[in-house]
Formats: sequence, structure tokens, C-alpha cells
Amino acid sequence: MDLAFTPEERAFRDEVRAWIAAHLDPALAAKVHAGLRLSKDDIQGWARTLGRQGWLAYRWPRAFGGPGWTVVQQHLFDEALAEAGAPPILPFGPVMVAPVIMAFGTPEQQQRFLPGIASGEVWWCQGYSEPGAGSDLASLRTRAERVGDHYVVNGQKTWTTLAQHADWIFCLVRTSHEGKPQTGISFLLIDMKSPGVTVRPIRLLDGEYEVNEVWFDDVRVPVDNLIGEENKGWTYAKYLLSHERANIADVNRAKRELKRLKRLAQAEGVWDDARVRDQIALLEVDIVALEMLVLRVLAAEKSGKPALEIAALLKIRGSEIQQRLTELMMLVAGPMALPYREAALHTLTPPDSDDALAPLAPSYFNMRKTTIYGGSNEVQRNIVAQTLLG
Amino acid sequence: MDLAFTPEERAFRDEVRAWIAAHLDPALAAKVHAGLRLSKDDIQGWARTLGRQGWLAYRWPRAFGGPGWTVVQQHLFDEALAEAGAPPILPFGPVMVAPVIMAFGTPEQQQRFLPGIASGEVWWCQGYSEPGAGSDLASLRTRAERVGDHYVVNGQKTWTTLAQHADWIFCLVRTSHEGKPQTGISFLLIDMKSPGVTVRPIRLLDGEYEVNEVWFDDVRVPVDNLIGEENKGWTYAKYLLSHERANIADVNRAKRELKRLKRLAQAEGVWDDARVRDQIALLEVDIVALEMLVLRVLAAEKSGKPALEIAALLKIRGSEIQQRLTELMMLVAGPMALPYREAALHTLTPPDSDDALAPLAPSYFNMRKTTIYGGSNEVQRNIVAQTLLG
Amino acid sequence: MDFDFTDEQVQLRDAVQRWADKGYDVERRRAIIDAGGFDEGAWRELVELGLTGLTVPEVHGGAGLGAVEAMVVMEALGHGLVLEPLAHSFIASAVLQRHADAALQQAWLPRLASGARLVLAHVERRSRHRLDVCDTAATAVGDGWRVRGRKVVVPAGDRADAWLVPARVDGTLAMLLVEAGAPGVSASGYPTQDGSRAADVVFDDAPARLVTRDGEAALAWAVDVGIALVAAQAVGVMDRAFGLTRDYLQTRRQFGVPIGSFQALRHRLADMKMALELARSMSYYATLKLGEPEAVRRAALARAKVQLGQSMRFVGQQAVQLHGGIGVTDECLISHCFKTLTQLELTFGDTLHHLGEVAARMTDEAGVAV
Amino acid sequence: MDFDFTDEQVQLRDAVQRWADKGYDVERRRAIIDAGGFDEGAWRELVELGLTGLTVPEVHGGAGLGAVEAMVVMEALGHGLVLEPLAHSFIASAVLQRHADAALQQAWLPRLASGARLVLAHVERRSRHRLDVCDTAATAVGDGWRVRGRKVVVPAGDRADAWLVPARVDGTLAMLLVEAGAPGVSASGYPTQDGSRAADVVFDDAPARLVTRDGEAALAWAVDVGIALVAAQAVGVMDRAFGLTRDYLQTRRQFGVPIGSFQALRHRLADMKMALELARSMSYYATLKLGEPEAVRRAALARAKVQLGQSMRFVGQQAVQLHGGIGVTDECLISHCFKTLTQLELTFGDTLHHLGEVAARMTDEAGVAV
Repeated sequence: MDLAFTPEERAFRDEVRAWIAAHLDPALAAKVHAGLRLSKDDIQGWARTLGRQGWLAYRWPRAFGGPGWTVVQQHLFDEALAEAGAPPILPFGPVMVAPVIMAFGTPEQQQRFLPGIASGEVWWCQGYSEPGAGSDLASLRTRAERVGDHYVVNGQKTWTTLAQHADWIFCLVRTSHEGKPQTGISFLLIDMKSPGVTVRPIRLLDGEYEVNEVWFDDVRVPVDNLIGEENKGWTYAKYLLSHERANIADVNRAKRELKRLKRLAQAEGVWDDARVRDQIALLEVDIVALEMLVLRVLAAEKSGKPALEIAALLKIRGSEIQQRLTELMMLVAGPMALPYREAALHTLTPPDSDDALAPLAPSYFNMRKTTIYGGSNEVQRNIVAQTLLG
Repeated sequence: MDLAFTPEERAFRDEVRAWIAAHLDPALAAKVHAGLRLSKDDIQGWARTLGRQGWLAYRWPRAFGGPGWTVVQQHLFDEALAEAGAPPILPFGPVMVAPVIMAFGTPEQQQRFLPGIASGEVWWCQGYSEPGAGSDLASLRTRAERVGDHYVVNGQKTWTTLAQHADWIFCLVRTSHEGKPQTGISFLLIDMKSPGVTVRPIRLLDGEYEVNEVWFDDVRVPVDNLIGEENKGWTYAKYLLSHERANIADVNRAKRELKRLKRLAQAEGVWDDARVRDQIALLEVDIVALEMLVLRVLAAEKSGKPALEIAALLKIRGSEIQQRLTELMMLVAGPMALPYREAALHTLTPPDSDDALAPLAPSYFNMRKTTIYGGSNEVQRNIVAQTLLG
Repeated sequence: MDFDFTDEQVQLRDAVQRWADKGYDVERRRAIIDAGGFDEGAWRELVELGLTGLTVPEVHGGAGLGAVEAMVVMEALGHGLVLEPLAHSFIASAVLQRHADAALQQAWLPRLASGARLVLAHVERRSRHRLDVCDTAATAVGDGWRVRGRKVVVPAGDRADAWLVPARVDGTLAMLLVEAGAPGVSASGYPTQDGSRAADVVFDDAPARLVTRDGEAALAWAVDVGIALVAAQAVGVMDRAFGLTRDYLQTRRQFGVPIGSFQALRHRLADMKMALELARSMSYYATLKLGEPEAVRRAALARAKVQLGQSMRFVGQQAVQLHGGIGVTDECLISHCFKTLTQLELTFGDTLHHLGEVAARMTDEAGVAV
Repeated sequence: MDFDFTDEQVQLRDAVQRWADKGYDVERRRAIIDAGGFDEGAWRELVELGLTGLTVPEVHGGAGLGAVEAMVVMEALGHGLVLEPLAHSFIASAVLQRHADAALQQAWLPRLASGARLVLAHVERRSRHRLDVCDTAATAVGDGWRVRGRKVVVPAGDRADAWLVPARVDGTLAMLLVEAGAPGVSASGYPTQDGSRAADVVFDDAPARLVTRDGEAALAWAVDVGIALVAAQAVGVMDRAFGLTRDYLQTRRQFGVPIGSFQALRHRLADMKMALELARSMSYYATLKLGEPEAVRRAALARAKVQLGQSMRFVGQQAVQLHGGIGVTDECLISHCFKTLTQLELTFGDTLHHLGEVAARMTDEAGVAV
């Protein structure tokens, strides 16, 4: 039992830190550290930089073009990215659809889709949720009818994150109404440029357009784009869920944001206010405990043991902490958090300017989503209870 | 809209305060203020004193020998009792069984039972709960079979508070197995001296014997002791529940205990500890808000309006606050709360002695019951939700 | 002891609620937000309803009503999610009546009644929630005064006719009145998080009238009145959010049943009801304690804001959570309730700030009466 | 980075757990409580298991094992609700090894290994959780020392062979060792809330040996080791309480179904699991941080106690609540778990105290590594 990383792991961390420092535009990192909104170019530019190095798909095995890192190396890389202020790696391509393609796609599909994901050239989005089918995913109604060598897709998806920028979408679609709702679902890849695909961005409470409605109106999709077998899509989706990693807790981002909270408290003159400081201290304890929980899950994976009973807790706790972080940052700013300054949400301003506080309240608002999406925390507690009680 | 009491109400308060000051033994009040355990004599002696004045049954209408006070007068009297450190009035006689006897008993039963309750001479206890039927009261199994002019009672009750001192018990018993579980229940008064009644005190986690198991083994109960109609007992029990008053929140006791908490914090040298003091301040806010909630319910009753939607909240909040009060008192004492000194739980010791801290942890332990008994707080939330959502 | 509203108070509430329901519906509100968060037309309607002069004495052209009526109005405006800061008219009326000399009252109370906007401008860049942090300074010049400094997040500050401005005079706090259009005054407005409007106002040796040299008492009074008004407004918003959430639980279906059949969500709604009713209780308490001597009043208003702050945060967050994905969209009204509650929590001192006030003012006693 | 136990550690845990399950069952435990909370026979069995010398170096007759092994043992003892304070043997071993001279180590480490009870006696009537409040004083007399003062709530204090006693020497803190039976020593024992035993110990110019003049560092070290041990013990108790509660939810029926079918109770159990696993994580953290430099170590141990305190309170209270009426009876083991967790929360500094420590030691950095 040991908290320390091995000398090899520490050397690895030094290496990736140095590489990130050399390749990450300081102005872009400054935007991240300031909590600003990132443009499509910010995100995709960085993804391409990582892609050129072969590190965008950093969780992939060598066989599919990944670096073949251990789970600990993956964690250290994620930590290095977060602490450096790198833009987030969007999970839809490399983390979500890619493992399904690797596990269930044909060699042709793998050759066709994986390189574009690994290079950061192709932007993917996820078509699971539908209006009326939130946590109850199995009730989805978007249907795909086989007509010759195509599926004809009709229906609507929603909460599709950043679909307005996406080249491709992976969808759960209904191909049968027989049996239980889960059994008639298929896993289909759809080119967003297909005729009949319409995207409508949804304005969120913080004023941002982060999710979308996506309509399919007689969209023709080649059967080659079906992953695995027809009507087995639910199995593949579940496979994906069971492969979600410790990084669902986003603890490395939480550590970075805690440092930001502390900087803010100092800048706003409340670092020595006992009440505010106690709240920060409590959150520091929460974050250390979360990190320990994450490290335990990683260590179990490293030893090849399942740690699912604990892993199920990570999303609940991680999301609560992300919310509390943004809440406290807003509270630290006090009334100065109240002006809504649209321009200052996108553009760097001097750190001591009023505008530098502009992102705080919108971030707090935005983070309410974290206990709702990806299976609400109520659903997560159902899952934990199910493993405990049956 | 006015927070102030009327001049008449204030005069009334002065009067009852003066009377209490003249009649309450200061040594007994000191035991209450110190959080000590009270003996049977402590409780019953004070009940008899109130009974002689006609004030033990202070919520009763004049027609049954009560003082006929308004709900506000009742509240002011309750407040005066609490602040003076009077022993609690046990509710089983005057508050629980008496209203049922008044509403559903025969004139003979009223004449037979009410005077002994009002005088404090007869000690009553409540026989509702059974092993296996906690929150699910309707599943009770103690049965009463009609044999001539008697019922023969067999079965077991539990959690019977202070039954070891009781002269009489009012019971819910099963007289029929037909229809829904609720429909076969009757409301029966049983003399605890009847042959076949056995009482076994249950030791609680704080070392005290406060509740009991009560066995009925072929106990013969005259049919004259049946209240109302056979198989209608559930209706009477529900009537009783719907007549529980604002004092279920026990806010006057909470105010007294908050003062005690503040005295303790001063004595233990943490009144100026910012962290402890903030916790006390938060509790002070909680208690003021609870009192306002109670006053709103009282004012509604005074105006003859139902306020049940709010009244349902009182038990939840009141019990949470009682628990937090004892928790904070224990925390204020710190490690000095850890010695278990049996004698010091019953006997006054100098206020600056180590022994004076002895009751704190046992009180904290004991108060865990408040969110469990009388319908657990989970059941209370079910009830609130039922009124909100159907 | 009595928490009934009089028939007149009920009529007043109904009138405001009717106006909000019909005259200030969601579409109009959205248009006002898009146009910058303050609408002259809506303000005129508030004036026509007699609300700006509600608490102005009748001799000065107002209705001469009191704190309870102001509370009733604010709760209805909160329920209607009205953006225009009527609370500041009530605050200005209270400050002038208690602290201004007869001439200033004569000059301004009738104008208030007829709709002039006199707004408290007390927050500074570094003050956070503290009332004793004030860099703005005033100096006597001839028989008048000059004010120099910068106030921030002043509600509808660039639409005001004048501001009540706390400023230092020889080290102690005074309260002054500066008129819009005076030389040296500039206001830059912006929308706020809840969709309403505010401004930073700079006073560059701007001419001013003295309201009172005892600015500390006047500011404390203004803020306490403000806390009571914000409490009432917040109760209205929470009541709206609670109702929307209850409806949603009853109509939204998942897994083949209304989500209001899930016990965990039912208990959450019960907890929201608890938070709402505790807040409503403390809103009454806040208003009814405004007449107490300063020390008692300040402790009471701080207590109220602590309860309100906790309730607002819980009700706002849970209302969004129980709505699920739709709750975080701009389209769904619940997100506006949530943002309004967030803004109100940060207005006139947040929860932690007032917890400190309660702790500092705590005595040996306990209960509503002290 | 690795949180696996070695085979030897697993064997150690299993051995202790087996002993607790079979040799220290509920009936024996109840008898020990009734007899005053400390059992010489049980202590001898701990000695025979080699536990008192677990962390004593092999040259002094111990097993020479470390903090992880002590943690493993404490968690098993916690799970078994064992009353005898073995933690103090580990504390004494740690203090002597780090702070005592060779002669004192030679004199006492072998005795520790063979079962002598050397107990830290640091709490005073007015100290609460603070380590810097100490009225007990020591003076040099000839080539020895004399101690005068009173220590309270000393675990099994009247059954100790000697005490480690912090005392003031010329204004700074020293650590001394006083033997039972020395002139001027008197101990009065009593049961504690969790059923174990403690004592107030009075030193009336009692002869003592100096452990170290740097009592501040020695006491901080003793308490940090103590926190890690208490954390492990608490995890054991919580694990027991959690298991009992899960079983109860699965077997207890109300309204015709197991109460474990009610969503509100299911979610509560999930929250208990969360509290337990966060606590377990921080117990590992506490133990693994003991080797860090003092400043890092102290901050880490304070963090651990804050998490442990919160988890203990939540798990203890909810375990009782979910058991309903039976949960508040002495007969039901869950009430003993609850009381033990309460006592552990108040041992070596409570949650608020350590929150203050965390706040005071907070740096710009974040995470496990700092």
C-alpha cells in the first residue's frame, strides 16, 4: 500500500507535462484558467495538436493506434492536461463511440472511423436522449427502417452536446417494436451532412448554446453504418457505460478549479474571512477524499480487479463537487458576480478587472447540468442501491 | 398582521408565570434546566400540582373540566412551563386518550375516566405499536375476542412509553380480520393491574428505561371499556392524530434548550469560538423560523382556518431541531462529554463540576428517537408529499 | 398575534397578481430581458397601479400604507418574476421619511409617488456585503455637497432619476442624494444574471444634497427594509418555482409513470415545501420586526436573510434538478426562477455574511420575541 | 500507487477478525461493559496475538511492522467493536521510537511488546480539542522530574502501567512518562459512553522520566498517529454498521414488503455507502501521510479527521434511523456502533476543530499530493 507513483510514472508525468507546456498556447490556457467559454477552434485546434502526437486517443490500446498507456499513465496525463489549463477533450469520439467501434465494429468500420477520431479531424456527437425519454432511455422512439441497403431514419434527438459543430453522430434508434423496449434498439452512425438532418441549438440558462435538438426526416443511412447486429444496440450502449472510467469524477479539473477558487478568494479579499475560508477548507477535504476514491478505483483497475461498487459513487460525488466549486466561486465574488457581461465570457480580460468575474455566475448556472445528465444523480443512487440491495 | 400578543394575552402570561413561579419547586426546575432524568414522583408530583389548579388538562374545553383557554393562551402557558423548567406534561392522558373519550366515549366513560386524568392521579400509557408493526400500524395483531361481557385480550405491544408507571393503557386491538386491515381495529381501555398484563422495561441506548414491552395473556377487559363502536378504532386513532397540535414541534422546549446551549458554550469557553458560535447562530435561526411556523399554525387555528398543510411540517422540523440541540450541547462539551456517570444523570451537581456535563451525550443519544417515533420522519414526508401530490 | 391579511391587503395582492399574470406574461418579460432588462412601459403601469407611492404618506400624494402592504406587493411581484426594481422606491420612501429633513421630503416624496426612480447605490467594488466599506467620499462645498466615488451593481442604475449614495464625510458615513443629469455623473448599464438591469455609477465631484450625516443608521435602515422586501419577493419566486415543480412531477412521465410517484422525488418536494414555508415565516418576521429598535431589528433581519438564503438556494437548485434537462434551458421558466433566487441571495448580504451578523448579535435569549 | 494489502497484511487482518468474531462476541462484549469496560483477559489475548508489539522494532521484541499493519488491525478491531484501547500501544510505540532516548526505548519498548499498558494522557478539563492548552507542569528535581496536574478521559487510565504526559516546562511543552504506583499518582476510573473505560488521573508532584523537551512535536506526533488509528477503527465500525443496516433493510418488512424496497431508504443506504467509502479513502490517506514532514502531515491528518467526522456522524445517525425503534435500544448492536462512532468523533479533535486546522494550514495548492 503506497500513495507514491513509481519513478517510471513520475518520469512519464514530467515528459507529458513538458510536452504540454511546449505545445499549449498560453493564451488558450489562460482562457481555460479564467473559466471562459471556448470556441470550436479552441477545442478542435487543441484536439488536432494532441492528435498529431498520437495522444488524443490516449486511452486506446496500441492495436488501434493508441499509446497503450496504463490506467495510471492515463490518469497522470489527464491530470497534466487539467493543471496546464488545456481545453477539454470531448469524449464523444475517442471515449464513447471509439470503444464501441473497436469492440463491435467490423475491421472496415474500424479503419474507416477510428483514424479521424484519433486525429481530432472528425467531430462526433451522441444521439441517445429524446424528448420524453430522459433517464428512461429505453423508451426512445427515433426509428430506422431498413429499405434495401439503407436505413431510413425518422425522429428526434435532444440534449445533443455541441451537435452544431459535429460531423458525425452515433445514435440509438429503434429498429423493432417486439419484445422488451430494450431489445429493439440498434446502434447507428450517421453523417450529419446527410439530407434530412436538422440541428437546432438550445439556449441554456447561462445564455450559451451547448446542446441541440437534432431532427431526422427520412434520413438515408447506409447499412454499412450499423455497428454490430441489428437490435443489439442496447448491449453496446451498456458496454460503453460499464467502461466509463474513473475520470467521470473529473477530479483533476476539480483540483485545478480549487486552486482557481483560492486565487479568487485572495484577489477578492476574503481569503482571511473565517467563514468563507472554512467553506473552502471543507471543499478541499471533499476534493482530497474524491481524489483518494478515484485513485482507489485506478489502483483496482491496475491490479485487474473490478471496483464497480465504488466507481458508481464517482459520478455522484464528482458532480456535487463541481457544483459546489462554481457555487463558492460565485459567492466569493459577491454582488460583483451579478453583472451579465456577454463579451467577457468569451474574451480574456485583465485578472483584476470587473469583467474577470463575469464567468462565475454563468458557470454556476451551467454546472446544474452535471447532476442531471449522463443519468441523473437520482438514477445513479438507484444504481448504487441496486448493487447494495438487489 | 401583527406579531404582538394582545394586552389580555400578556396579562394572562404574567398570571400563569407568577403561578408557576410560586408552585414549582426550584430544585425540580433545576433538574429540568440541567437536563437530568426525572423520577416518577418528579413528573407525577408536578402533574398533581397542575391538576389541583385545573391546569393539567389545559387544552380541554370547560365542559369537560378544562380552563377553556384559547389556542394562544394554551401556547403561552406551554411557553411559561417550558421556560420555568417545569417537568413535561405526559401527553398520554390529557392530550391523547382524553380527546378520544370526549369525542367518542359515553357520558359514563367520560365521568369515569376524565377526572382522574385531569387531576394527574391516573397515569396512562399508549398501546399502539407492536413488534413488526412500527410505521405500519394497521398490521397490528393484538386481538380482543368478545366473550360475554368481556373482551379477552392476547398479544404484545411495544415502545410503550413509561408503561412501568402506568395505571391504565389505551390500546388498539384487532377485533376482526375482515375487510382491510384498518377496519377490524377497536379502541380499548385496559387496567394495567388486570391479571395477565406483564410489563418488561426496555433498556435504551442511553441506559435509561423509558419504553416497555407489554404482554396481554388472556386479559379480561369489560366491554364497558370499549370506546365507541367495535371495529371503528382506526377512525378514533386518526381523529386523535388530526388533532395533534402545534406543540408537536416542541418549540418552547427548544427555546429553553437553546438558552441552555448558550450557557454551556459560555461555561465551556467556546462562546467566542467563531466556528462553534456560527453553529449556535444557525440553530438560533432555525428555532426562530420554527417558532414563526408554529405561530402561523396557531394564528390559523385562532381564526378557525385549517393549516394542516403547514402543521404536517412541524413534527419533521421540530424533531430535527431537538436532535441538533442535543448534538451541539455534546459537541460544546468536547471530550468532557465522554464519561458515563450514571449517578449524575439523576442528581443535581454543581454547575461547574465535571458531572454537570454527564447528561449531554445520553440526551443526544436519547433524542434519536424523535425522528422515529410517532410516525418516522420518512412517514411524515410521505404524508406531506401525499397532500402535495396526491 | 395574527397573520391574516386584511381585505384591503388581499385586494392589493390580487390586483398586483392580476397585473403580473395578464400584463406581464412570459412573452413580455422575455422581450424586456432582450431589450436590456428594464421597461419604461411596465414601470408606468406600476405607477398607475399606485405602487410607487404605496408607502409615501398621503400628504405627499402617496397611499400612506406600511411595511405589510409593501411585503404583499413584493411577494406578488416575485411570483410574477417582475424585473423592474420597485423595492427601491419603498426603500427610498423609508429612508427619506426617517432620515431626511422636511424640505427634502417635500421635494422628493411626491416625486417618488408619481414614479420618479430614486435608487439606493451602496455597493462598491471591494465592499462585497459589508456596509462599513465605503471609499466614496463627500465634501461640503458652499451650502451644498460634492460626491466622488464609484458605486456598482445599482439596480436599473442608468434609468434612475436620482441615487441615494452613502459616502464618507470626515471619516463617518453620511447619506446623500445625487440627481441624474448632474455634472460629473455617469452611469453605464448592463443586464444582470436574472435578466434585470443594473449599472455602475461614477460620481466625479457631482453636486449632491445631504440626506443625513448619520449615514450609518440610514444605510442600515435602508438595507433592513431592503432585506424584508427581498424576502417577500423571494417567497413569491419560490412559491412560483414550487408550483411549477409540483405540476411537473404530476405530469412528466418516465418509466411509464408520473415521476411524482417516485418516493425520493416526493420527499424532495416535501423538503422544498419545508424550505418555502420556513422562508415565508421568516419573511413575515422580517417585515413585522422592522418597527423594533435598531439592535433588535438588525439581529432579526439578519436572521431572516439567513433563512431566506438557505431556502432560496435549496428551492432554486432542487426545482431545476427535479425538472431534469429541461430545467437548465433558457426556455423553461424554472431556470429564470432559479437565477432570480440566486441574485436575491446575493442582494443585501448573502447567507454567510448574515450568519456572521447573527453570531455577532447573539444574546443569551432565544425566540421570536427577542 | 497501490492500495492492495500484502498477503501478510490480509492474514493479519483475518487473524484479528477471527479472534473478534469468535473470541469477542456480543455476549462477551456486553459482560465486559457491565464489568466496567476493560477486560484483562481480552488484553492478554491481544498480547498473545502479538498486537501490542506489532509496531515495536524486532530488536525490542516486537514484530517491527508499520503504520499500514496498525491500520489493518485497528479496522478489524473497530469492526469487532473491541473496547480495549490497543491504539494507545501503537501511539506509545511511535512516540518512544521517534522522541525517546535509547535508554528509555530500551526500558519501555520491550515492555510494550509484552503487554504493558502505556497510555497517552493529554486531555485536560479546559483543553477541549486543543493541544496547546496544558496546565499540567513539570519541574526538574535532581536528576529526575516531578509532574503536577490533572488529565481527564484517559483511555483505560486506571488500568495503565504508565502514562505519557505532556506538561509545561518553563513555558514550553515537554513529554514525560509517569509510572502507575508512583507516589502522588491517583487515577479514578469510569465507563465511557461507548462502553469502554477511562479515568481521570491526578499527578501530585509525581516522579517522572523525561521523554523529550520537545513535547509539542511529540504530542502532535502522538495525536496524528492517533487520528490515523481512530480513522481505521472508525472505518471498521462503519463497515459493521453499514452491513447490519443493509441486512435490516433486506429482512425487515413493513406494509407487506421489505423496507429496502422504499426508494427514500435505498437512496439513504447509497449515501451511507458514499460516506463509508470516502471515510475509508481518507483512512488510507491518513495512514500513508504519516511519513510526511510535519507541516504536510498535520494538514493531511486534519483533513482526514474532517472527512471521518462527517462520515461517522452520518453513518451512525442514519444506521439508527433506518433501524427505527429497535435502533435506539441497548439490545440492538447498531446503537453500540452509533455510540462508538460518536465517541471516536470526539477523540483526538472533533470535526469543527479539525476544520479549523485545515483552514489554518491551507495553501494555494490542491490535491492528495500536497
